[in-house]
Amino acid sequence: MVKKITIEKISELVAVLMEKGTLLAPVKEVSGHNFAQISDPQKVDLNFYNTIMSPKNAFFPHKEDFVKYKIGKSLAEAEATVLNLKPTFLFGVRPCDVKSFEIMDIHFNAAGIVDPYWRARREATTIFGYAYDLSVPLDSADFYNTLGIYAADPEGSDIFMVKKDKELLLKGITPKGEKLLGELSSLARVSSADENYFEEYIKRGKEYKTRFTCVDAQAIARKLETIFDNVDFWTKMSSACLSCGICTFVCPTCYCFDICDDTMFGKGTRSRVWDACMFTDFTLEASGHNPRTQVYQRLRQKISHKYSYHIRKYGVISCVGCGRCTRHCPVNIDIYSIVEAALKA
Amino acid sequence: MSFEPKILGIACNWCTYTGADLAGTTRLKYPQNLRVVRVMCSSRINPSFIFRAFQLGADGVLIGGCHPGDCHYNTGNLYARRRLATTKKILEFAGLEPGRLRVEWISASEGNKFAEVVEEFTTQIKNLGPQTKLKIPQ
Amino acid sequence: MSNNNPYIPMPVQISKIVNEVDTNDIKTFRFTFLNKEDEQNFKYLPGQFAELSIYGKGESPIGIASSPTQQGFVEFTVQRAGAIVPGMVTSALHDMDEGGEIGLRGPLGNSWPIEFLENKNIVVVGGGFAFTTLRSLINYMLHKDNRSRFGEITVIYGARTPGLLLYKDELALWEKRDDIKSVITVDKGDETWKGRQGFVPAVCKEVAPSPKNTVAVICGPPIMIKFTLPVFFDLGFSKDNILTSLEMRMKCGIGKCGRCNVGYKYVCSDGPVFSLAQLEELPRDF
Amino acid sequence: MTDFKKIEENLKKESKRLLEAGDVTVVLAYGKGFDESHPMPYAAKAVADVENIVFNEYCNYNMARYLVRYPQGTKIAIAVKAADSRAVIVLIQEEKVKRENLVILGIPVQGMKNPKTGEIIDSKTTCGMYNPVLYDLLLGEEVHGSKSASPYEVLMEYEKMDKDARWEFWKKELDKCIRCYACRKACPMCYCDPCFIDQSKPKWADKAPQSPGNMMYHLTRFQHLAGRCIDCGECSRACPVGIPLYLFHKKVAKECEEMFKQQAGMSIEDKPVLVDFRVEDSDKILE
Repeated sequence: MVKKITIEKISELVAVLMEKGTLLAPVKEVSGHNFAQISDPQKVDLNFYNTIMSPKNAFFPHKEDFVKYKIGKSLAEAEATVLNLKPTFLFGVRPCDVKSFEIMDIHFNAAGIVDPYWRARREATTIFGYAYDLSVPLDSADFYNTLGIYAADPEGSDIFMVKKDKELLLKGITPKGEKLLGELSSLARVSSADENYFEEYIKRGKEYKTRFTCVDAQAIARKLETIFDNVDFWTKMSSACLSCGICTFVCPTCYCFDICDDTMFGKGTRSRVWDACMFTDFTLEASGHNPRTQVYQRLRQKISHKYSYHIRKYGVISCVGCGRCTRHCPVNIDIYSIVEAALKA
Repeated sequence: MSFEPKILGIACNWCTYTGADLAGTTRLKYPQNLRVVRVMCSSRINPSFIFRAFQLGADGVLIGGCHPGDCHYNTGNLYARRRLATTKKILEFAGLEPGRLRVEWISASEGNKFAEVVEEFTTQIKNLGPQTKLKIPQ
Repeated sequence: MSNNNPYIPMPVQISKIVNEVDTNDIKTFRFTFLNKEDEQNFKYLPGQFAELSIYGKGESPIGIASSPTQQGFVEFTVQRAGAIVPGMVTSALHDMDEGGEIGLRGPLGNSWPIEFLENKNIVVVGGGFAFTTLRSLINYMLHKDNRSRFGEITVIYGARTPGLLLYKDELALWEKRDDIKSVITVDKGDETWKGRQGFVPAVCKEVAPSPKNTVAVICGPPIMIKFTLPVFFDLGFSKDNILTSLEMRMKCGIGKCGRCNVGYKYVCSDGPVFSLAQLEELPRDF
Repeated sequence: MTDFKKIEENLKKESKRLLEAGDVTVVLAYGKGFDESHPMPYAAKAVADVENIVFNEYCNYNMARYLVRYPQGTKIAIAVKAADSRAVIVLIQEEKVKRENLVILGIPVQGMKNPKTGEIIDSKTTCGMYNPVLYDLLLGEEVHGSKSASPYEVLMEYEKMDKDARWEFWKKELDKCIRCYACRKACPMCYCDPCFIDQSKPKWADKAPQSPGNMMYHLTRFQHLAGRCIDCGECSRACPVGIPLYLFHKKVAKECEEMFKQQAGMSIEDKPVLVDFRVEDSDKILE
């Protein structure tokens, strides 16, 4: 089923979704767009290229509370956080970011022990994918084609949206999406021309070419393993790296976290907080030993994790080529170039 | 109920703390709003102590050291003077009332001055009202 | 684990504290479960670890020192950390008394590969404080129900001084048994020490266990491992038959938080026990 | 306007000469990035590396940031623009590097651009100087004539604000912080290991990006940079969420200048003002 709405009236659709539950959508901030929980329908702004922070926030918030405790009280009195999630709508996610949820699902929702918070949030959420605007020039940092993702891929979305001039076309992709779309009465029916436009648009998405290099997952995984000890290579690659945490925080597939106890006035919260493998104290052991004291070791860990370890462990590259890490790196370190160089090293 | 401010005092061991003792032994009266922490020298005061104090609910911070030239460690308070002056400017630009931080040089023999300063500072903080900006809500 | 949430610890009570060494910084804590079902769910094998959890301080991953054959409690031998990095949990634990309550998350990680060890001769080599999960393994194998499943058991255990040897009572008991050969050594003895003196690698060389149908299980400080391995290679042990346990900084303990990886393996969920052959395949990132 | 091509040529020429002669083991300059408008900080360690050196209007990086990464005693050549040279001076003052181990390649430049916005970088977000203060070799013509506005002019608006409005402004800005620590990592003066915010005893703030912790981190960082910040603007440029940290640093620098009559990083004979004192300092500064 395909339906449509004029972009001017988008706030009507937004209002309906807000009534049904929680809505997370892009809003404009000073330095760019970001996903935020919407309280004012007018704030939703679909006129964006891609958000600064990735939408992983929706399932893996920067801070997730586990338990509230009181100092000096028994453990039985500690209160585990209960996620009372309303149906959640994640609105306007670019195809490459949609893909990232699948990759994160393997880690949090399938392999080994299941992460209850990720699962609960994931199950409560309906994803509205949103094709890149093919009339807008590409950002030079993007390289999602390399990962086999195209600008208008609907896979992974529950409902997929494309822009047609001043209208937004919405198509249900999964049964969950179809059902929701059926319920949204503020949307108009479409002509067959619109339907064709939608299908054409998805096809045209393949022509919207980002940087591309042929990456055979297994080959690059092996390659990175063989150059692990090539200190010269890694030193060279990391000579500019400041080892800040931007690349990991904006990344849609970075999942490292820390578990912190924050105590204040005799009570506190144990929560998980994003952490970054680029931080010096990430692997600092209580004995004082730290296996990764050098910048090159940490950058090597980051690149290898995405393009080698993750493949060995879960079979897929842990990167979707959204280009955020490159775009926001204060010193323009480009993961794509590093992978390219690694293949040649 | 009238507002009773919480004031953190950080006093140097050699002068102000002894001065506070003197104020006590000579039975001088001064407001009870002050809670004093003793440090060895005013230059030991990490500006983060002050930020933290405000975060934990202090309405004012009073810092006492030896008179310039009298520092037990010769120059400690001269460094402290510069540092704390900067801290004050930082608090001011962040939007806090600069009057919530006060630095006074009080010698071991100035029990009177100690009592007066505390009296005056407490009144000043009472006039400024509760500090709510940096304070972490309980 | 409580409520099926792997991040929430279950309550346990300290029922016994043993001060193990004369420097007072290593104690063995015995915990009993406050909830009966937690105890039933806490099924573990030697070599596994658990997160000791103190609200307000954090969590610390510690190897389980008791054997699953011992019912009704679990034991952990904990060193007070803090020489370089403040050990918030371990110091808080050391300051607690019997009757105190903490949290426990586990059991976590893999174990010594019991099936692989069955019907083989076992050489256990330990150094200093890293003897805890080895003690668990030894007690497990020595249990009357299990002893027949294993061949000869040799224990080579060393510490810097006699005062730093852990589990002194048990060591004495093992000396008396004839179904275990125990060789205890110290780097430097004192006036009361009547036993052996010498470094662990040298003692291994002297004891010279036969590699035939034998597995060596080695845990100790890096420097000991470094000099002990060549001895075992010289004796003819293959890399598959040398096992060790790794240490890394851990947080979640269940392979989610992403910090304890060595190559593509997470030490917390794929380890901590690895054979030398397995380690050889991984990058030297620990 | 600055002749960027000419400077690039000179930079390559001098780097080559220094590396060939063995006068230095590394040249800290700018290198090719993934495209023209995204150059990167670059460390040339061999003559062959020199060809990768570039210089254009997007080479904002303060290379002084990388000096402390090399062991003391390493012979280093470093390309510096105006503010960068002041950073080098502060590092020399603080004995993190020795003057005799450095070959300072000064780049006088006007018209640097922010690659994200395309705006010209001037005294609004940086110190606004064009000519390096300290150098061994100058790679271009000194810029004269175009007098830039005072770097403190931009503060006027905020100084006039009511204190409550200013508090609201800073709270809103600092609440955006995601604690990626790019500001401290991009800062040439932030070299502490560990940084106070990473300490667990005392633990100054939570790790999660929440208001109190953000406040603690930034206020303390402003304090730690008082009298040392040379206003290169790198912290704000690095910030992914666009917090105008430069405003606060400028304000602190201005106050320090007024109180102690000394600008940060102008002479290697000076000491940073907060590790220095004058007996005749007035108590007035405390009022």
